[in-house]
Amino acid sequence: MKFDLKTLRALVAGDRYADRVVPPTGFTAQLTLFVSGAMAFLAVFALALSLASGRLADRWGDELARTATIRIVAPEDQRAIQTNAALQVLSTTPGIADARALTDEEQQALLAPWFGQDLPLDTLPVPRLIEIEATDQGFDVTGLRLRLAAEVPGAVLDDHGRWRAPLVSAAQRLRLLGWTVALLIVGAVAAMVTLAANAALAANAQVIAVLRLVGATDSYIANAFVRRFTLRALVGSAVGVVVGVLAVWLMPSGGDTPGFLTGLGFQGVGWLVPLLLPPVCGGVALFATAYAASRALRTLT
Amino acid sequence: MKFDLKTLRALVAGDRYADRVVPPTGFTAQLTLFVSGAMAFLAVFALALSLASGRLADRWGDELARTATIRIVAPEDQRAIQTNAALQVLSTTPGIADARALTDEEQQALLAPWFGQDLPLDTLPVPRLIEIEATDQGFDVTGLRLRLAAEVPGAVLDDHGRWRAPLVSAAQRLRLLGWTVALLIVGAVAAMVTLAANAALAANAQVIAVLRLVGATDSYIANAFVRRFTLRALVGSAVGVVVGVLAVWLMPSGGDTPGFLTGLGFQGVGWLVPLLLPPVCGGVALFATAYAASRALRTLT
Amino acid sequence: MIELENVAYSYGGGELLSDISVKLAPGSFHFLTGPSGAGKTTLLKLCYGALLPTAGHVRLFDRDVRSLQRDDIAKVRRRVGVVHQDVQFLDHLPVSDNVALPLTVSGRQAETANGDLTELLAWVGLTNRSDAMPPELSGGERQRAALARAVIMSPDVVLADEPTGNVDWDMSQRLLTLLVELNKMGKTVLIATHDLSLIRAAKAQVQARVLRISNRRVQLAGADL
Amino acid sequence: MIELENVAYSYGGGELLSDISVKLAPGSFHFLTGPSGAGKTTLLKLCYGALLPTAGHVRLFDRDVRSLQRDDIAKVRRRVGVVHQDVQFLDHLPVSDNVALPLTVSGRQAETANGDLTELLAWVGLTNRSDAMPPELSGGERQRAALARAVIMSPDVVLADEPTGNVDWDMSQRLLTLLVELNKMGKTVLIATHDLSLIRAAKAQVQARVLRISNRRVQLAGADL
Ligand SMILES: Nc1ncnc2c1ncn2[C@@H]1O[C@H](COP(=O)(O)OP(=O)(O)OP(=O)(O)O)[C@@H](O)[C@H]1O
Ligand SMILES: Nc1ncnc2c1ncn2[C@@H]1O[C@H](COP(=O)(O)OP(=O)(O)OP(=O)(O)O)[C@@H](O)[C@H]1O
Ligand SMILES: [Mg+2]
Ligand SMILES: [Mg+2]
Repeated sequence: MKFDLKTLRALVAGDRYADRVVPPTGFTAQLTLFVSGAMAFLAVFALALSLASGRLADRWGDELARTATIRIVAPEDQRAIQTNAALQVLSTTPGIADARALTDEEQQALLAPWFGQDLPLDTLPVPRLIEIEATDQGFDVTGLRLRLAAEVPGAVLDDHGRWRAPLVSAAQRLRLLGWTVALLIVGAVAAMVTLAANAALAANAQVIAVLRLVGATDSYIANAFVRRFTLRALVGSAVGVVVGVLAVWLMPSGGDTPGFLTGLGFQGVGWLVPLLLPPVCGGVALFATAYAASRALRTLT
Repeated sequence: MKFDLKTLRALVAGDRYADRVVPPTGFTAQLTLFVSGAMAFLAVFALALSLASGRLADRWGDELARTATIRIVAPEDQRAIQTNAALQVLSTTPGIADARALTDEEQQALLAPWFGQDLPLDTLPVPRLIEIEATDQGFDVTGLRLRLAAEVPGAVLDDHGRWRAPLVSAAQRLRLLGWTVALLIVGAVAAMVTLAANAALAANAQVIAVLRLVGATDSYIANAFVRRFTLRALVGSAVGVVVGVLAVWLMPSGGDTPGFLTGLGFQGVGWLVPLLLPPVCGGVALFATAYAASRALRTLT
Repeated sequence: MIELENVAYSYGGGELLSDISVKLAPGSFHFLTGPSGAGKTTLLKLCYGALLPTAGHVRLFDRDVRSLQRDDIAKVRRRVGVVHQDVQFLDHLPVSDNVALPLTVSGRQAETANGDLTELLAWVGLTNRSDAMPPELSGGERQRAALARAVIMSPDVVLADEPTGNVDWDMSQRLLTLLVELNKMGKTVLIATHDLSLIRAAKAQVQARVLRISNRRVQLAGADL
Repeated sequence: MIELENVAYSYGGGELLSDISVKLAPGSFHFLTGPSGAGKTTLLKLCYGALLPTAGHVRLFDRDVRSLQRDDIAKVRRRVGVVHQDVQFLDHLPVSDNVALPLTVSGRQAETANGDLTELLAWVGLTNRSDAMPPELSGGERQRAALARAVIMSPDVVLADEPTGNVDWDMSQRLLTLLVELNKMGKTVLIATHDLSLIRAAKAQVQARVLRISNRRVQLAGADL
């Protein structure tokens, strides 16, 4: 089957005679609709999982960019001086994009879970925290630690990246898993539509023989099947996507609590991603059926 | 189609003549195999998600049992006395199963992320923490707060349950989602196998007519189809489960980092849960096909 | 054997057959004739329970068809060999297996009848086509295979719908001889055909009654044939 | 029109047809006869490109079949009306649509030929069955519908395989008359049949040549018919 413009136009425009000439394929039709629908539904969840873990990976990745903190443990009167000295050191360390001391309010917020909101920071020898944002190349942790030991005796370097990096890569893996599953699903739809189209073609061998006998061309016969299966995959996956998106949307969001689980939904333009599924499924069905039909028609005489 | 013992025995034992009498259904067969396989594969992931979030919900639920902490903020010399007073109060509060003060080591571990390992607890006015484990009925938070205010001036009650409960319910929802998806998948397999069986029966109307003509009984014809589709659903889902379990097993576990993402696998007897899928799919296929066949055979004369 | 009593049949529109009473006694030989579309095939289908009469009674082996369960009908069909007008086979099995199919579905092993099978295939002239697949047969070969399939169980009754429509004169005589021999063994035979020369040829060999459908009724055709 | 030159054909085993040279001139009327399994259907299939010869050349409308693209074959088939021995229809469309099918697939609207369609259905005696579905037709009705379908495009060539196998004598005369009339309009006609009386009847109406297949060859049958 050649795939030129004319064929494509005929395919889109349809031909009510050609459509009638192939019998309604009953259960195969329902099967195709159902398979596309069910798979699209599952794909929506896979995409939701993927986008959610993508967001998580991004957020954690951002936090990872602020890879490290420095704690200045020093007597009250020394604290400000040592903090400035540390900032000085950091500003001359290669690989550090930005460094700043946390304000009192920020420290209070960090410590609140342990000491309550009413922590009297000034009466406590709470260490001052400096947040370090590394460049993409990162900095030499050991080198910095040595310099600090020499120049700022009260500074302790804490390399958060150590334990956050695996989490970020885990989130990235989960995103990858989501996309893989979504891709697998599209592949499965392709395989299933091909098989269903083949089953329909095989079941309609007599119809094809009759059409051949009265002088129908291959593309005439093929288009009747291709149009049908494409339409079914399109409609089926559209319904599946709508139901899937509704299900994701209706899923209780767990209030304002932060965290991974509550984020399993779409955000912003993310809601548009599932809308790609029906055209993708339809396109996949188009080519799968065209391939199946051209092969089947070549073997039947 | 009656479903007595004889039928079932014939079904299991098979009949090489009856099997030959129905033509190999080619693409419908492959479709059934593939659908069962793909769906089983996805179901394995849904189950993995479900079991993992179930574990998470359980763990968080356990932590939730220790719903609250009390912070004793008091001058060094008062601290031990007030701590004992608070424990005294707690021991007489209804709804509290257990209460104990954290040891120095435990507090140090909790604070390490902020102050480092070398925190001199005794030189700092760090509040003493008391962990409260509530009974299932829970306790009256406001009442306890009033009593503490009266008897232990330095005690601050912190109700962790407030912000943890939604997380636990989110994990439970995720577990529910996993099971729902797994159930949906089994339902989809049932629907698809029914449709595929119907398609095969419709495509083989001539075969059925011939068999009828030469005196085959309905159950003879039905069994030939039922056996086939059951076998395919069984084999397909078995392959899907094996591949799915392998994929879950091979998924990089992200090292020893704790947290949700790294737990997306099976643990212990959890590995056996996916093994339930093939028999379930096979059973579902058995009844779906038997239903489809008995209906189709009743309409065809 | 087979008894139709005041039977009427309609496919939904007007009545195609009305008030028909026919009795096929054991060992009798009947022809059924009439113009195309008269209802020959329909009458045959009534005779083996593929259709239920819209009025009147059809008795197969002394049981009313309406009282038969689905499995009973299957059992009746094992005692009635039918040659369909539009001959159908299982296209995925070779001719020999198709011919032996009635044995297979009734649980008898095809092997036990192996001798019969070879002999039968030889009789209908399909010995060298026995391994062919049905779609590879010529029109006449299909009809002969169908006749072989109808008689392999040596059924009590043989109903044949245009069994010689696609074969040449010599072969049709041969098939007729086969049916006459079965009849001589005591089997009941009914042949629907529009081929009057076949009927004439048969009358020389066996005492056959000719039923003619015209105007929705069945009449006994006289000596005019 | 159609020309076979030293054609041989085999289905894989031995040669079924050898060294056959036949030329169907425009406007000629041929019968093809021979015993069951001789290769009549096979020869017909060679004549409309459903089979390719294993040796020799088949020329359809002056083009060698081997040089035809798939779409060319489709176009050739619109100029050749074929009645298959095992008549097949689209079972989901009524008889009238099936008869008009060649018009539909060639892009011509069935409406333009509406008058022709009604007339044609009347000629083959299917006027009151035109809304029936093909599975509801009797054997003879199917054959008549197939003949109507074969001639609706008024093709240059009509190839009919046993077109009267299932109809009574009166109807077969009627169908023969239809084919003779088409021939008189200049169409080429080839009828494969085992019914010698049909050939005899035709000879009274038209100058027909009779080809007989025997021993893998085609011979011109003489006055012995
Ligand atoms: N399933 C059906 N539904 C409706 N009408 C039917 C059905 N089957 C047959 N008929 C009609 O009933 C009439 C008798 O059909 P039947 O097949 O019995 O004829 P017949 O005598 O066998 O003819 P022929 O010699 O052509 O085979 C025909 O007009 C046919 O169209
Ligand atoms: N596809 C095929 N494969 C193998 N052999 C075939 C095939 N089609 C036909 N034959 C064999 O070729 C021979 C000729 O078949 P053909 O159909 O041409 O005969 P015919 O002359 O039309 O016979 P009839 O009068 O019985 O219709 C037969 O023996 C048949 O079994
Ligand atoms: Mg009939
Ligand atoms: Mg033939």
